[in-house]
Amino acid sequence: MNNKNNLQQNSIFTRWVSGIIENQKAFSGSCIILFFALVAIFVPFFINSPTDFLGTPLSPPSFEYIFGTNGQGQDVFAQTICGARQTLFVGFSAGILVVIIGALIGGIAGFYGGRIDDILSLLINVFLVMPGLPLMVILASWLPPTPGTLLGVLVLTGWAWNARIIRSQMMTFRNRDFVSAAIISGESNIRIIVVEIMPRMLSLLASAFIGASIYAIGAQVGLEFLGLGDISTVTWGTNLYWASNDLALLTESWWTFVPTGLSIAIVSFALTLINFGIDEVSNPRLISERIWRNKVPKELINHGITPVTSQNE
Amino acid sequence: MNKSILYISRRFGFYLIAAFAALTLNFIIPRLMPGDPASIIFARFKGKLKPEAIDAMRESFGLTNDPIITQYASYLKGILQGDLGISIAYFPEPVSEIIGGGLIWTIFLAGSSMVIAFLIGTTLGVIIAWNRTGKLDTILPPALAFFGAFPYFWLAMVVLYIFGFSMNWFPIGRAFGNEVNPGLNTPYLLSVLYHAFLPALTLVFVSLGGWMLSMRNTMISTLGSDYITFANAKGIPSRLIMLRYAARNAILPNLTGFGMALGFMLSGALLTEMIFSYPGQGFLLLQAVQSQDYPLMQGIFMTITLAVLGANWLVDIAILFFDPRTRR
Amino acid sequence: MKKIISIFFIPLVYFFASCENKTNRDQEGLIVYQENQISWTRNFEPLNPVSICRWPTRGGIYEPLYIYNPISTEWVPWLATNYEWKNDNRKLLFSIRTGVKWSDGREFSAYDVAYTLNLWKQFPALDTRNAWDYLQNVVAISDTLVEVDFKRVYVPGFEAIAGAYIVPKHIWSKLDDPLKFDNPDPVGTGPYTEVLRFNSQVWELGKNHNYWQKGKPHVEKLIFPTFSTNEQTTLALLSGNLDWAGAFIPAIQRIFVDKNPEHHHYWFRNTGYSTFLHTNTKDPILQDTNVRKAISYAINREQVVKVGMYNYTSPAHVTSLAGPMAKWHSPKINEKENWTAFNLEKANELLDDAGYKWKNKNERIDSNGSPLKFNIIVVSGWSDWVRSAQVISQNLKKVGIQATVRTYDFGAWIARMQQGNFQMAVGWADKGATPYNFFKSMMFSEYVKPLGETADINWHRFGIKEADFLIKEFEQTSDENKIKNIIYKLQHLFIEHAPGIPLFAELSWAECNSKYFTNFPSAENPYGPLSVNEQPSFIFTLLNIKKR
Amino acid sequence: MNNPIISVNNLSVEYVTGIKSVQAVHNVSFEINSGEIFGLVGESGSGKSTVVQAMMRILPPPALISKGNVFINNEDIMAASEADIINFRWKKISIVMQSALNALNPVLSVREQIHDVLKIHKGLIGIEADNRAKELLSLVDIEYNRLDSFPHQLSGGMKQRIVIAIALAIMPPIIIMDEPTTALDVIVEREIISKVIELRKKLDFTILFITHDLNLLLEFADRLAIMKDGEVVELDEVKNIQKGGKHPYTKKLIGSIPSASGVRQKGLLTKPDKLTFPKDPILEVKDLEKVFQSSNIFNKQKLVAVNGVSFKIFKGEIIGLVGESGSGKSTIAKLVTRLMRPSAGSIYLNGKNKKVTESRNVPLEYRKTVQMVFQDPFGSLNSIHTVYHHLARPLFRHKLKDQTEMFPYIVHLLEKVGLTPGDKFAKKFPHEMSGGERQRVAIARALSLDPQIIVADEPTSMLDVSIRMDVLEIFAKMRKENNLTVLFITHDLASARYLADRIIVLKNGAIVEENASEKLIQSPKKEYTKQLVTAASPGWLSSLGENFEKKEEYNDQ
Repeated sequence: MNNKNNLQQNSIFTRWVSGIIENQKAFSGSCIILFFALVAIFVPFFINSPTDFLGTPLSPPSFEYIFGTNGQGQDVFAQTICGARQTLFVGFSAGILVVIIGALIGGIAGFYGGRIDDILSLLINVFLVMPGLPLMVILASWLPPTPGTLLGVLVLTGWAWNARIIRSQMMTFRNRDFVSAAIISGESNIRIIVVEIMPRMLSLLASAFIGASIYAIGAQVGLEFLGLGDISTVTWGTNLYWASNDLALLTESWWTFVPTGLSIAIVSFALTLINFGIDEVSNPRLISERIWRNKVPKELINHGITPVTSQNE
Repeated sequence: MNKSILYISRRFGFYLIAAFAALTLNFIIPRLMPGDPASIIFARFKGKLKPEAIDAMRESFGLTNDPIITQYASYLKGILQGDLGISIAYFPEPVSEIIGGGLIWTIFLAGSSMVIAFLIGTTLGVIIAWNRTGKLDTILPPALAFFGAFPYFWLAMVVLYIFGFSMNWFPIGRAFGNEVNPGLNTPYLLSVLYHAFLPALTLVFVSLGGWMLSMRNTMISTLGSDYITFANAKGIPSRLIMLRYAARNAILPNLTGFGMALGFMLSGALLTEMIFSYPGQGFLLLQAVQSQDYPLMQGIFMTITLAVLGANWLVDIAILFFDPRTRR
Repeated sequence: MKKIISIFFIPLVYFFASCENKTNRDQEGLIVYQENQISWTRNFEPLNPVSICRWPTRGGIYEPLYIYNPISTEWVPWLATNYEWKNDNRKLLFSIRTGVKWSDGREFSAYDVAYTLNLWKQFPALDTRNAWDYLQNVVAISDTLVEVDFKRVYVPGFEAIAGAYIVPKHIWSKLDDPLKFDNPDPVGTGPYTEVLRFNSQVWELGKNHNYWQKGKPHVEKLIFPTFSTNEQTTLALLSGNLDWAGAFIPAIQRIFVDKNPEHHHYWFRNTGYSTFLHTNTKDPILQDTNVRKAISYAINREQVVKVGMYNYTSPAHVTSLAGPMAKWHSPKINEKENWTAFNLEKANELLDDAGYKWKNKNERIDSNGSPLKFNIIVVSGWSDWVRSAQVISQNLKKVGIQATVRTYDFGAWIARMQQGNFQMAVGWADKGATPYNFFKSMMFSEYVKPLGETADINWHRFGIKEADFLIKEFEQTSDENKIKNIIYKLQHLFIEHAPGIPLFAELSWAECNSKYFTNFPSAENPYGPLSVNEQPSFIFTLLNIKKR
Repeated sequence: MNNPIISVNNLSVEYVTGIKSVQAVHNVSFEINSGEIFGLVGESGSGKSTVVQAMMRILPPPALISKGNVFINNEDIMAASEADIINFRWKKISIVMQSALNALNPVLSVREQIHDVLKIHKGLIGIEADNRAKELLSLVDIEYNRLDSFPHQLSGGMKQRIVIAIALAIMPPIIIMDEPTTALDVIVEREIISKVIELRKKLDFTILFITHDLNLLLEFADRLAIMKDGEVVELDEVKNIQKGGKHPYTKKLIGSIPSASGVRQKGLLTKPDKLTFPKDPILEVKDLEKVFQSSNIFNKQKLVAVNGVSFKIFKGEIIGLVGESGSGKSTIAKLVTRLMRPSAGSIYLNGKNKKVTESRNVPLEYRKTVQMVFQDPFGSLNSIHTVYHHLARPLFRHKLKDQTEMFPYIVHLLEKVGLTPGDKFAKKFPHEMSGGERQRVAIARALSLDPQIIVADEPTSMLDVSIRMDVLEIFAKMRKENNLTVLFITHDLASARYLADRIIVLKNGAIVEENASEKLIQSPKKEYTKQLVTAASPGWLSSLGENFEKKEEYNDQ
C-alpha cells in the first residue's frame, strides 16, 4: 500500500478521489471507459469511412475487414468505432444534464421544504411514474431525428429518478447543525447549497451521473433500433437497426450485430463497476470485512458469534 | 380517521393528479405533430384516392378544427365514458377494442416477469448479503450486472435465434399456438406459458441484477442496526434473524422501488414484444406513431400510464401490510 | 454458468415441448402473409378506402367486373362478360355474367352492380377514383345489362368502373352509415367467403361453396397468422410455417432459396414502372433540365441496384417503362438521348455549360458563390430506398454536388412532398393499366399546384402545354393505334424535359413454399402475378394453387 | 472475594481495518461477585461497550477477540462451540442495549418480540407465552394492552422498560446494562434505575452497569472499574473511588463533576467580582409561541412546542435555560437565532422590535449580534472545509476583516478558545480533531463576528466529562473580558448552577420558575423545580423513598 499520508491536502475530497483510484473495481471500470472514449475520438481518422460501400455485402470477418462487412458491404469494424462517438457523447452529456437538473430540482425541493417541496416533489413523482419509452417513442417521432432531440428526450424522461434521490439526501443535510450555523452566520441559501452541501454529496452525484449515463445509452440505442433516430448517421443504435433490417440473424451474419452489442454491454458494465467502486469507497466497512473474512480461519466464522482467534488455556 | 385509510386515500389523491397530468400531456403531444392523418391515408393509396374524397373523410374522423378547448373538453368527456375515439389506422375499429387485447398481453408479460425478477432478485440479495464478502457475493453481482448491461432487444434477438430458431426448443413468436383456441382451457394456457417463456426469460435476466443489488445494499445497512445485534444477543437462531428481523425490514425500500420500476420494465417489455412479435402494446404503439394515428396513440399511452399508476397504487397498499408504521 | 443454464432448461423444455408439437402445422390450409399486423381486427369492408380490410377482401371475397392481368396485359372478363362503347364513347354498356350466386345463396344481378356504382355517388368518400366527376348516371336495364352514361367523353373511365368491387344490394341497402360499417360476416361472390375462425392472432377463410367458377378454388381454406416484423415472416418461411408471402427479404437467395431449392421459390416480377428520384422543378437550380439530366448521368445505377436493392432489380429505362410496359416503347428513341446511362464526363460537361464552376477539388459553386447543396428526403422505415439515397449522395459528390440524405417517418415525408417542401426525394410514380396515368401525373399542368399548397399528385410541380394537349386527346379516343401514337409522343416529351429521374425498375415482392401446395406461378409459368400485394390480380394465382 | 459469577481475564479485542487492525480493548481483567452491582465507567471511545459485547461474543465483523477468556459460572464462553453459545445467551447472561430507541424490531409487535425469546429458550407458545409476557410487562409497570402496539407507538422510557422486561424473560443470573438511560431525561432515567434496583432486590440477579456518567454510578454501584483508551485504569470499591482513587485520571474525573446540591464549590468557574447590568434588556422575548402543524390536509395534529414564553436578558449576563428534552428549550434557541419563525409573540433586540418573517430575510445586522453554538461537535462543522474556512467565511460575509488581517485574527481567536498553536489548528480538518477541539472551533466561529449574544444549546452534553468544565470556562471568561451575554441551554441543572447568574426552568414549553441560580438551587418553590434539584444532586436514590440499606454509608462530604 503506497504511503497515503504524503498527500499534502488531507481533505475529505482528496481522500475520496484517492480511494476511488485505489479501488480495484472503480479503477478497472474507468480504464475501460477511457479506452472506449479515446478509441471513439481518435481511431476514426485512421480507418476507412464507415459509410463507404467497400466489400461484398455480408462477408464474414477476414484479415481485410476485421469484423467483416454488413448487409451493404460497409466495414463493420469502422461502424462499431465511429458509432461509439455519437452514442457515448449523447449518453454522457445526457448523464450530466440529468444530474444537473436532478440536483437543481431535488436540491431546491429538499432544502426549502414547505409548499415549494410539495409542488416540486409532485412534479418529480409524476415524471417518475410516467412510463419512459412510450413517451420517448412519441416525442422522438415528432421531433426531427437529430442528436439534440435524442438528448432532450433522454433528459426529459430521466431526470426524475435522480431528483428524488438527491432530494431525500438534501433533506437529511438540511437539518444538520453546520447548515444552521451557516444560515445563522448570514450565508445566502444558494451559496449554502452549492458550497456547503453539494460537495458533501459527491459520491451520490457521481453514482447518479453514472446511473443516468447507463440509462441514457441503453434508451438511446433502444430508440435508434426502432428506427426513431436518424438512420443515415452511424451510431451503435443504427448499426443494430441496419443489422436487424438485413436479417442478420437469419443470414447467420452474427458479426454485424455482435460487436456493437458487446461494446454497449462492456461500456455499461464498466460504468456499473465504477458504481460498485464508489459504493465501496463511501462505505469502507465492507473492505475491512473482506480482509477480516480472509484473516479469520474458515471454521471460526459463523453468524452472530465473534471469532476468538487465539485460545490460551 | 384511521391512519391506514388516510394513507391509502392520500396515495390515491396523488395518483389522480398524476393521471390528470398524463392525460393532458397525452392530449397535447399528438396535436403538435406535423402533417395530418387524412392526407397520409390518401398517400397510402398512392394516388387512387381523389382529393375531393379526402374532405369527406376528414369529417368522418371528427378531425374538426374547432378551438382546442372544446376538443380538450370532448376528449376528457370521451375518456370518462371509456370511448377513446375511432382508430385511423384500423378504421372503423374503436380504439378501446384494439387496445383491450394488446394491453392484457403487455401487462401479463411485463407484470409476470417483473414479479419473478423481484422475487428471485430479493431472495438472492438476502442470501448474498447474509454471507457478504463471501464467495457468492464476489461472483454473482458482477455476473448479473454484466447480463443487465446488455440492451434488452439485443439479448432477446440472440435468445430467440439460439433457443427458438436453431435449437427449436421454444416457439419463435406470438402469444399462443395457432392450433389452440383461446379460452380457459389447459392446452391454451399451457401454450400461452410456452410462448411467453422466452420473452419473460430475457426480461427477467436483464432486470434480475438490479433487484439483487438494491436488496443487497438495503440488507447490509439493516444488518448493521441495533435490533439485529439485540436479536443476536437474545440467542435467536441466525436463519430467523435473517428472515424475520433483517429481510422484513430491508424489503420495504425495495417495495417502493418496485412500483417505480414498473415504468422501466414496461419499456423493456415493449421492445421485447417487437422481437418476439408478441401481441402487446409495443408494436401497436410504433405502428400508431408511424401512421400518425392520434386516437390510437393517445389511447395506448394513456392505458399504459393508467396501468402503471394502478400498479403503483396496489404496491402502496401492499406496503401497508409489510410496514406497520404506515398502518397505525 | 453454462452448466447451470442447461440443467435448468432441459426438464422444462421437455415438459413444454410435449404440449405443443411445432412441426405438424395444419396442412389443410394455405398459410398466407400479406399484412404486417400484430393483432387482427375483423373487417371485410371493400369500399371504404380508409378502413383497412383484411386481405383478400378486395378480389378474393368481392370481385370486380373485369380484372387486368398485368402479365398478359389485357382485361379478363369477370363478373361482366362483355363491354361496348356507344354513341362515340359517351355511353358504356356492360353485359353481366349470369348464373352467379352470392355466398348466402341469393342471386347476383346487374342491379347489384348499378347499386354499388350509385353508392359512390351517394357517399363521395367511397368514390376513390372520383368517377362521378365524369359519370352522368348508371342504370341496370335488366338482370344482365348495365348502362353507364358519361357527362363528357372520358375513355380511361372504363378502368374505374370495371375495377369496382360489387357488393350485395340486399345487405348494403339495410345499412344507415356504410362509412362506419366493418362488415364482420362477409357475403360475397368471390372464391373464399366463409370466416371459419377469427381471434386476435390467427384467422381462417374457407371456400365459397356457391362459387360461380365450378371446381375452383382447389385449396380448402386460407390461414392468416400475425407477423409483426420481416424477421418473423422470414423465420416462418424457412420453418415451413408459411406457404405464400409478399415480403421484402434481403439476400433472399442465400437465406431462403439455398436452404431448400426444391420448394423455396421467389419471383420478384417487374411491375413495368420505375422508382424515381423526384426533383422539385420549382427549385431555382433544379428547374434547369440540363442540371436534372447531369444529376441523372452522375448516378451509378448499377451500384444503386447492387448495394441498395440487393441486385434484385435492374437500372431504369430512360422512359421509366420496362418489363410488361416495354411494349409501349416508342421505336424512335435514340441511344444519344439516354440520360439514364452512367456518364461522368457528360454530367460534368452539362454542369459546366450550366455555369456551375469548380470551387475546389470536391465542390462546385453557383453564380453567387454558394455551393451546390441539396437534401434527398426518404421515408425512414423503407431501408432499401434509404440505402439507394446514400449511394446516390456518394455518386453526386464525385460531380461536386453535396447531397445529404434526410429520413422522415411516413407522415412527415408525405406532408413535405405534397407541399413541395423538398429538393430531391426518392419516391414512387403513378401506375395504371396504360402509361396514361403515369405521364399525366408527371407532366399534366392542370395538376401543378404552387409550393406550399397540398398537391396530391405531381409533387415535382412540372407541367407543359404540349403534354396537356396529348393527354386530353388520349381521353377522347378508344382507338388502339391513336392511343399508341399519343403514348409515343408523351415518351419523347418525357425524354426531352426529364421531369423526374427514374432510378430502377419497381418490383413486386413475392415468395412461396411449395412443400404442401403446388402450381404457383413463376417466371417460367407466368399465368398470373405471384405477389399477394398485386390487387386484385392475385386472384388468378389464388384460383390455381393446388394441394400437393 | 467469594465465588465470582463472572471473571474476565486479559480480554483483548481487535478491529480489522484496511491498513492495520486497531487494538480496541487491551488485556482487560475484572471479576464480578454474584448479587453485586458492578459499574464500568469510561468516556466514549474508551472501549467499555466493546468489552461487554465481546463478553457475549455478539461483536459484529470486522471485530475479533485476539486474547483472553470470560468465565460465566465457571464456563468459558470463549471456548464455547457454536451449539453451546445458545445456552449462554439469555439463559445465563442477558443485555439491555445502549440505544433503546432501535433495539426493538420496528416491524414486529411487542408481543411477537417477547414470544420469540420465550419460544426459543422456554418452548412457551400461545396462551402460556402471553401470560408470561403480561407478567414481565407488569414487572416494569407497563399496561399489558401495550403487547399489540409497535415500537414506533411507544415513548423512549416505555421502550427501555420493555427491553428490560425482555432481558428478564428467562430470569438470567446476570444482566448487562450498556448505557441504558443515556438518551432519556434525567427524571425518567432516575425512575428506571430505581426500578432496576428494586427488581434486583426482588429477583436477586447480578448487574454489570456501563455508563460514561461516574456520578450516576457513585449513587448505587458496589464496585466499579474505570476504563480509558481500552484499558482498566482503576478497579475498586465505590467508597475508595469516591475519595479520588489511586489513578490521576480518576481524580480528574471526580473533581470535574459539579454537584447541584450543597455549598457552592469555590473557583470552579470565573465569576466577575461585581455583577451590575444596564437598565434596559439587550434582548427581550414577549409571549413567544411556536406550534408545529402536520402538513397533510386530512388530519391536523397540533404540537405546541413553545407556549407563551417571556423573559429578558441584560448585556453581560449569563442566563441558564433548564428543561428536559421536549420542554421546548431548543425551539426557543432556534426562534431567538431566527432559524425559525415564531407562530406568535415577538423578540426585541436592543429595544427594536424585530417582527420579522422567515429567517431568509433577517437583516445582516441581527445576524452579527446573535450567534449560536450547537450541541453536536461532529455535526456543527462541515468536514470538507478547514478550520480556517469556517472562521474566515463569516468575516468575509460581513466584510469585517480584509484579506491580509484575516489569518492573524483567526489565529488569535483560536488561541483565545484554548487551541494553541492557532496556526497549526487553522489548517486542520474537522476529522483531524477531537470532540472537545471541534467544539472550541465552533465557539471560535461564533465569537469571530464579535457578537453581543451567544446562544449555547447544550454545548457540553456530548463532550467527555473531563473537558466539560474547561469548555464552560471559555464562556465565563468571554463574559468577564468582553461583557458577552450568554443564553446557556442545558438539561444539567448542576452546570447551569455554576455558569449561569439566573436560571429559568422550562416544562412543556412554558416557564415553571425563574430566579437567581443560588436562590433557585437552595430554595426551589415549584414542585417540578424541587424534583429537578433532587434528581441532579447526589443521594437522589434515597430521596425517592426506596428502602435502600446502602444509603447510610454515604454522607455529604
